[in-house]
Amino acid sequence: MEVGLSHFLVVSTALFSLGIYGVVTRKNAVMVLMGIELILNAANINFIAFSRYGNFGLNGQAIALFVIVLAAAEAAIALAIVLNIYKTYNHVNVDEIEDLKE
Amino acid sequence: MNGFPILTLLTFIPILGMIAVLVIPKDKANLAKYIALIATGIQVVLAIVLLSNFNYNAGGIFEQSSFQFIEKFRWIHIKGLSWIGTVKIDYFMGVDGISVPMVLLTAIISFIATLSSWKINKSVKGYFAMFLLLDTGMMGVFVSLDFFLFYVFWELMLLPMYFLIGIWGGPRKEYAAIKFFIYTLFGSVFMLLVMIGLYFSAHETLADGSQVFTFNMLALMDAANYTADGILSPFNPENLRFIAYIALFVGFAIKIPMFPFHTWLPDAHVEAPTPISVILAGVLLKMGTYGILRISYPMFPEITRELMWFIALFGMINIIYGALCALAQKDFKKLIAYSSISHMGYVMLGMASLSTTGINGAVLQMFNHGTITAMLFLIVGVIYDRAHTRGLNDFGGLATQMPVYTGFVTVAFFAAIGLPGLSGWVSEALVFVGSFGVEVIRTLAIISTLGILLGAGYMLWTLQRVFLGNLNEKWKDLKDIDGREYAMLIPLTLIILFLGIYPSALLDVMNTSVNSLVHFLSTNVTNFSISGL
Amino acid sequence: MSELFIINISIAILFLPLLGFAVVILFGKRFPKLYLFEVGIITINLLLSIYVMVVKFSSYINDALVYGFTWIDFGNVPLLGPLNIELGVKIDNVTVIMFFVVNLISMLVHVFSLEYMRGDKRFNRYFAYLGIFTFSMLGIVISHNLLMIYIFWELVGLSSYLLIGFWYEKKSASDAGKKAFIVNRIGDIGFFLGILILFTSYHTLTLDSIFAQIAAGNLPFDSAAWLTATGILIFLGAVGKSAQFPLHVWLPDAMEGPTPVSALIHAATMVAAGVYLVSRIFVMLTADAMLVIAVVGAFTSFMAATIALTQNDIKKVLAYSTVSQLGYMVMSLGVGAYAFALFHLVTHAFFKACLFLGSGSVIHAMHHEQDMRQMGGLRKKMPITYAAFLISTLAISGVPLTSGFLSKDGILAGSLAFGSLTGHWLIPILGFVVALMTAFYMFRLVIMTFHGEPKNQHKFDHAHESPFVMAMPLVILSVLSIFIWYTPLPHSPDAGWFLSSWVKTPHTVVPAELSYDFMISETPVVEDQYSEHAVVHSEKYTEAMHHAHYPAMFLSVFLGGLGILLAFTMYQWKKIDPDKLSNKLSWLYKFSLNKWYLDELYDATFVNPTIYLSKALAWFDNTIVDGIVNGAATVTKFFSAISGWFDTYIVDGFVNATAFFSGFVGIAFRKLQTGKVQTYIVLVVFSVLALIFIISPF
Amino acid sequence: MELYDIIFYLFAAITLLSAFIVVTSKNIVHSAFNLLFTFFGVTGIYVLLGADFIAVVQLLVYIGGILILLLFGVMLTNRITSVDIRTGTVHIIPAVIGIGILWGALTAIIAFKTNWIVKPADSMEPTTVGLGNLLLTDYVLVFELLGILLLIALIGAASIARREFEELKD
Amino acid sequence: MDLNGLYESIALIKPEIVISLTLLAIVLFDLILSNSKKLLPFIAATGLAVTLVIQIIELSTTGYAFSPQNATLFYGMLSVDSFGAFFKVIILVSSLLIVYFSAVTDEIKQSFDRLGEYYTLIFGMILGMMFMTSAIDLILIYLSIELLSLSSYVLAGFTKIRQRNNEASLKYIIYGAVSSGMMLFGISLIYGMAGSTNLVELNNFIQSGSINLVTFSIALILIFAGFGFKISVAPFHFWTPDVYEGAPISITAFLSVASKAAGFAVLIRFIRVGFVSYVDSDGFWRLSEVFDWQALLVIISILTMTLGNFSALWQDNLKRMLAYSSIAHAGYMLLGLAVLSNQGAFAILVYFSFYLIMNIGAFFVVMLIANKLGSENIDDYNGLGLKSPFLGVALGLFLVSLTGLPPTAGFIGKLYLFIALVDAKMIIVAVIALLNTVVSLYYYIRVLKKMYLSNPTEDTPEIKTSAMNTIFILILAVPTLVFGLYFAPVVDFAKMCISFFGV
Repeated sequence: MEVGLSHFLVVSTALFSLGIYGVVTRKNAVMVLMGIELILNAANINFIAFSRYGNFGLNGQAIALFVIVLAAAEAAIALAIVLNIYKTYNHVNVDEIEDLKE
Repeated sequence: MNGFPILTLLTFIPILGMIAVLVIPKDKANLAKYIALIATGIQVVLAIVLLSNFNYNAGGIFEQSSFQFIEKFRWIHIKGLSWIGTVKIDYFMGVDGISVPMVLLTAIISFIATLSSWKINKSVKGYFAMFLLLDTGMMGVFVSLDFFLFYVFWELMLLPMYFLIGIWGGPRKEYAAIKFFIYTLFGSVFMLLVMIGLYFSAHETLADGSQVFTFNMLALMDAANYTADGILSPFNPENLRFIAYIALFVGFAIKIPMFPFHTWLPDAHVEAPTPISVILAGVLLKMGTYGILRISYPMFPEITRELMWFIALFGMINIIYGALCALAQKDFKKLIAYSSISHMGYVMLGMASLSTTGINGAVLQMFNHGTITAMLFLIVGVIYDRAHTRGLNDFGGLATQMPVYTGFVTVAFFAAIGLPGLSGWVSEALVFVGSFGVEVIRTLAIISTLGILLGAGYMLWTLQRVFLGNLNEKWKDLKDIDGREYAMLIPLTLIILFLGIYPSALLDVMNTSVNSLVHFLSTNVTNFSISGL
Repeated sequence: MSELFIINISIAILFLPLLGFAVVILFGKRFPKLYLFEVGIITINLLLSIYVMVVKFSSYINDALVYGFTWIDFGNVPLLGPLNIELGVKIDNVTVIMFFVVNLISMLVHVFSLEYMRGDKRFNRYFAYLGIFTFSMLGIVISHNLLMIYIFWELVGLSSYLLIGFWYEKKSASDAGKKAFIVNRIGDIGFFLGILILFTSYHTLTLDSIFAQIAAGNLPFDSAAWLTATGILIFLGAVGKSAQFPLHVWLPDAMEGPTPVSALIHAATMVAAGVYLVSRIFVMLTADAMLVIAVVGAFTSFMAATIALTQNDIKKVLAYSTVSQLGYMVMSLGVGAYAFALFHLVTHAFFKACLFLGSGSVIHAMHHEQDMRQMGGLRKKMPITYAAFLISTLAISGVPLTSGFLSKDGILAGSLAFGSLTGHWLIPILGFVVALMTAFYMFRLVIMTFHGEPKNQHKFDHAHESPFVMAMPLVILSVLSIFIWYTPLPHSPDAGWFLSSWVKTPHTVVPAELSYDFMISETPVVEDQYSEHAVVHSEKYTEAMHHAHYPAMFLSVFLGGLGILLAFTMYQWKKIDPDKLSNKLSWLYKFSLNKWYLDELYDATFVNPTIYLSKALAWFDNTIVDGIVNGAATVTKFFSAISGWFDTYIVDGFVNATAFFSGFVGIAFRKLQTGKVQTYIVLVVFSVLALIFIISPF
Repeated sequence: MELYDIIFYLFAAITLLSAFIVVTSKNIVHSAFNLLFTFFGVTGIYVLLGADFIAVVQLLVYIGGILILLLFGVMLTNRITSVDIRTGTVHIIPAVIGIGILWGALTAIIAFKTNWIVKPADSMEPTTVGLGNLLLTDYVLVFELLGILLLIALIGAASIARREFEELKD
Repeated sequence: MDLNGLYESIALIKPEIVISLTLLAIVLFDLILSNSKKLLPFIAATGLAVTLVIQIIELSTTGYAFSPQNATLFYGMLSVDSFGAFFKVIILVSSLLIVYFSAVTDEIKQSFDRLGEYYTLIFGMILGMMFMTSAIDLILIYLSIELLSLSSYVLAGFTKIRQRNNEASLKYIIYGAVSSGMMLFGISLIYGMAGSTNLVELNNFIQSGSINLVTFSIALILIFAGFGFKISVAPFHFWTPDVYEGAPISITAFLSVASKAAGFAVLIRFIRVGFVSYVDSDGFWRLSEVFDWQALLVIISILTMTLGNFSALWQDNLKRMLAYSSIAHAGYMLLGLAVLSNQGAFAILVYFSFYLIMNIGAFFVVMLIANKLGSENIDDYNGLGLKSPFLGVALGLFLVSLTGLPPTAGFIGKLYLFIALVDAKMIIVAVIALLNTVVSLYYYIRVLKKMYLSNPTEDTPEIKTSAMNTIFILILAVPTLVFGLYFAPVVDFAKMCISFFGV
């Protein structure tokens, strides 16, 4: 089978799902952030694949570029917050940070 | 009286009073009482002026020209766009024969309730501010002719009432207050929905010939104003008028309160302070029946006709059920509360007859129940002030200790029982005359007469338990009533006696309007049931 | 004298006692002697009523004086035309006679009470109550309008309530007052329904207008059955007020009131109002209605007589005798002997008032002892009382030369005629049996009280003849129980002015096919609605009466004599031991002594079930209705048992229209809010999935 | 099977396998290093899709920036010397079910059931010039906004990370 | 895109530019004059005021900004129209209020040293929101949402001394990142189908071509997850209570009003520009039959308001309760959108105008009380209304208005909403919404109950409000009452602002 759009889509959807899985299941906050990066990467693969196969021009790539930058910014802030959490709680286990609840 | 904004004054004098109460310094809080007394006093005077200038021959109900003391100003006017109609809300007040008795009642009861509030000493300023706000709300409901205005006033009294029960009430005041609030709000949200539905179903033609959607009650009563596809328009084959009617009715029924929506009433009454019970029973309950007469009936004549049996049925249930429940009560106030339920049943029964006698009786009963029950609650208040208990079995032989008081009690009780010569009887009798005269509800009327018997049963039993028999030693030091209490009870007694002997004094006021309403209901049914139902 | 003047005087007579009431009740506390004002007013009233009677009989004997006004005007009612409610007075012969009777007895009772009630702490109020009673009673008498009758009807109920419960410190007294009012209300509901039927059909409540419409063939709801029903319903009012079976139970209890009150209200006047009411609507009674009335009357009179046989309380005996006599009157109306009913009403008023006042005198003398078994031999100590009492007893027993003989004989003759004409023989039979029993128990009363030896020596020693103000009314009343005031011929009441010129049977307005044929006169009716009708009994009935007259007279005299003899045999001469007899007929005796167990029966069937029902309903209201409306508070409570926290929430004032729902939903929602962000995301994932499956067009 | 395909499968396998390890490995450091491979695999995919510039940026930013940042994060939030830097897992069952369904649905629908617009691709050319033009014309607003976003992120991150002794002393 | 186009475009975004400049000014000021931090609020307020003035002057300006070079249609990144302007006014007004709010809050005062960062981030939020209200390109939408989010992530945890701030921040960012990740994935799918991220093109695409509805739906639902996160509607609301409770109260208030407004603006515009094929004469939006927006919105809004109200019933923390209340209000407002008509959108505008004043008012009073009390717990409010009458009455008024009882502004908001619903004959939905209103009464009234019906304890503070605070409260309270009685100006204003540029 010749590699086509759907192959890339299989990869991206799998990556997307794995990302969410990572976010949901990992206790460590840094690991959660890794999951988020996977999600963004999945979306980026989509943009670039669609842009390539649909011949939509470079827009998709430009968007991917923005997303990468954004991911970096987000990661920076997120890590800062995680560090802060670590300072306060001495651990970064997301599931144990649950003082705010019903 | 031309141009003198008497209705506005009647409605907003209490608000002025409220502002005055709010600005007086804290250490002169007692001044609030006098301000409230003056405000309500002015109201009484204005109400009497209103009555004396009232033209008895103008029907009102559905035509603006025969309403009196009309004040109609543009309040909200938002020009429309292509997709949104012009929003026009008028400040529209006016009275006819049905509202004048209610205005009078509100003024009198408010004044007397102010007197009865004299011993309030917890946050006096707050109390009277709330009280006067409540007064405005009540008065406003009875004089509004614009549905929107009506609704605003209707809701306006919820909050003051909540606080008045909740802050100055008895041990379970919070429960009672919230229950009152929730129930009433529950009812009024349906009213809101119906109001909006009606708004979209009828046009009013303005002076410049343009047609706009309207909250004008009188416009909503005219079948010709309804659009072809309005959701509550009789011309729309898929209209929802039936459901709307029931929703609206439930909204009013909760206020009456009609079985099975009545359970807030005993709680509210028991917990409320005396003056608030007086207001509640004297005026607030009337809003429900007034609303039905003013809004449900003329706007939905065909469904009213269809459902009259059910209205009468619920009236009957109220009468019998309330009376039976009253029979079992051990708390004086609760007993009166249930008796209120029973007595409001007569109003419903009378209204359901859709006949002149019946509706006259119903409106008169509204007034009479207002005065009589107010008096009953004052009576309970008098004894509660002194003995700090309301248990019917805690007393006995008070007639010996407090003979004058017992005299007033006897008048009030027998008025409630429906003794001829006192006002309650006239209205009850008219209600029965009216309802018996209509074949569909005749059976219900006959069953309802049991209420007369049961009423005598619980009232006399109460009289016996509390006032007759040997004096309980515990109450040897109870004082008979004092001057202030005389001032509260004597006017009510006189009204009860006067209307018992000469009911025409009030019946003549309302009769033309009632006839007009009956006429409207009998002729407009066909206009309103063009299609659909 | 112009008609208007007479009417005005009559209205003044009506309102003067009300004035007395108002003045005494309002200022009685400040002026302890104010009762004299009331006594004065009632005396003036009596004089005025005598004056009115004289004028009426001399100038307007055949005319009714009518005055009416619109009370409530409904204007031009849609679909109906003009509608109003009128009130009005009608002064006819019966009215003025009743005026006289009521005022006379009222005045005598006032006077009697001056002594009898002396020292009571609510002396003034007592007289005030008498005043309002007199007012209400006169109101019934003068009304020309069913609604107005009903108004005063209820007002006498009120005054009766107040007076029975006058000594309200006694629970039995306040109980009795309550019972009287409520039992009367049952009858009043019937009366009221009758009024409703009439108003609905005729849009008027003025009697003559109603009669005119019926006469014109205009039946209520176009149905003969409704006409009958109307008659019976209005009669139901009379059943209550005149203590007819099954609503008679209040009257014996009403004896808890002061004895003069019993004399005035519960013997002479108020209880007769029922009879008066039936006489007012007599012309619209159908045959069926009349039969019902006759049967009820006969049965009541029989039942009450049987109970009276065994009672030991002097006032109870008199009370049952009153019930029995009222039954007579009702029966009399039922059998068509209209005039005799009214005649008996008047004669009975005098002798029964005398009997009650006499018993009051005795009770007063015996220091409020009412048990006859404690009395005896009083005739020596109280000769005047004894004499008056004896005359009245003879009258009630129907001994010739007394008024009672005249009226009772007429009633019995009427019933006999009715029996012969219709075949309902049971009614006259009951009538005669009652005559026997009446004589027996009345003499039992007299013998036990006045004859023989004193049973309670101590009380006997302190007994004394009553003072003048008490004795005088007794004498006047006993004198009025002699035949001479009513007829010159002691054997023929028809010869008397009362029956020959004052009171005449009106012509029935009921359509011929609904009425007994003997009620229809062959002579044409004078079409003037305000005039007094001529005697309109058909020749047939007159003839039957005529035939029945002598047999009835002899039979009644014989039976009366037999009764008296029996009483003397048992109680005076002690030839038959009553105790043995009662032991022998133990169940009968107990049945009678316990008043046929009717009170118990009513308690078991009506009163208690109502109380239980009300309690059940109150419970239902508190728990179920409130519960359902509150969103199944019970379920919420169940919930609260699971979680105490929940409970505090509810107690905290949070039971509300959706407590259960909101509790459930709230908890469900709150369970989701775990505080773990990853849980949230899992939920979001599931939500997205759910939304995809819901919204996407698969 | 052409070379292109083989390379694709290779990169796809690297990406997904390493990503799988990232989200399942108990050891955080393993995860972090596998993330490197994931990013690398994605880079390869970008190259296959003709996005040369993006691929480079991916390398620079993700591997050179974000990954290092994350590793710092790992280091700073774990006392490597004393504690086993392992992490637990939560919500395994609901996650497997929910995300399994999601994955299945997405893959089935997006990858196989949808007829995407596929036009004959142009030959692969360098994209840098084109992207540069695009960024300063069509996407100039986004570009500028992104600048502000980065400024905000900078300030925000700094603001958070700054130790506030005075504040903590309270 | 030639330079002329660029200049024209820049001329269309004057308010945004002023905001950006103010942002820079704050950064610079903070760096250079770090000892005069007290002046920062004034700079911020001045910037906002200037922007507001410009915005009001520019109110009727319309046009597309930043059109792509190869555009066959005349469209762009931004659609500048009065609808966006309305929301910008809402955002600016609430920002102004929040600036004062922040100046009074103890929480922020304690972080005085970082005030520069605080205002910078606030302006980051504002800028993000401003672009959200007018963006018509999905990528710009995504980016401006991210700008808003990133700023708010930091602000939610701004006062680090409190543990709950950190927690709020962490939850917020994880939740937000996943949501925006989903949204991005959805956007990528849309891009794959339409070949563009521009909403106008999307609309054309929908009108023209065959389309795989299932994929399209999945994409839209994923995108909606992003919007839903922003306007915090169920089931994407889970972060809201925790973050609202944890964040500094000024930020909570800001999030609950401005950020929500921006979210609504962008969602409305997304549907309006992307999916409406034409608007009929009665103002109803006729949507292309590709996605059942109405069903989705109705389900979501009913779920949201029910959840919000029923959960709020059980809250003891006033901030948390107000969080749930804001969820419920989002549900009501979403109903306005669910109507899919000008009426409905108009109702949302009206609702927002009133929601702005009453919600910020409520938060402000809660903040003042918390300043004194150190707690937002309702149990500490015993008899507070009796001891501090002014604050009590004010809070009571705001809460009553939030309930929607006449004669307060909240009632008018609800009224217009129900008018729209009834007009669209969505009666059942209206009934559910009304019943929800009744439920909401419980928890609002519960505060009043505590304040007035309970007796004051010794701990109940007597709070003196400074003159400024009094004025501030009056500025919010008086309109709450006055607009309840005379609402024509607001409604007229909203009516003027309901024209969308484009389709």
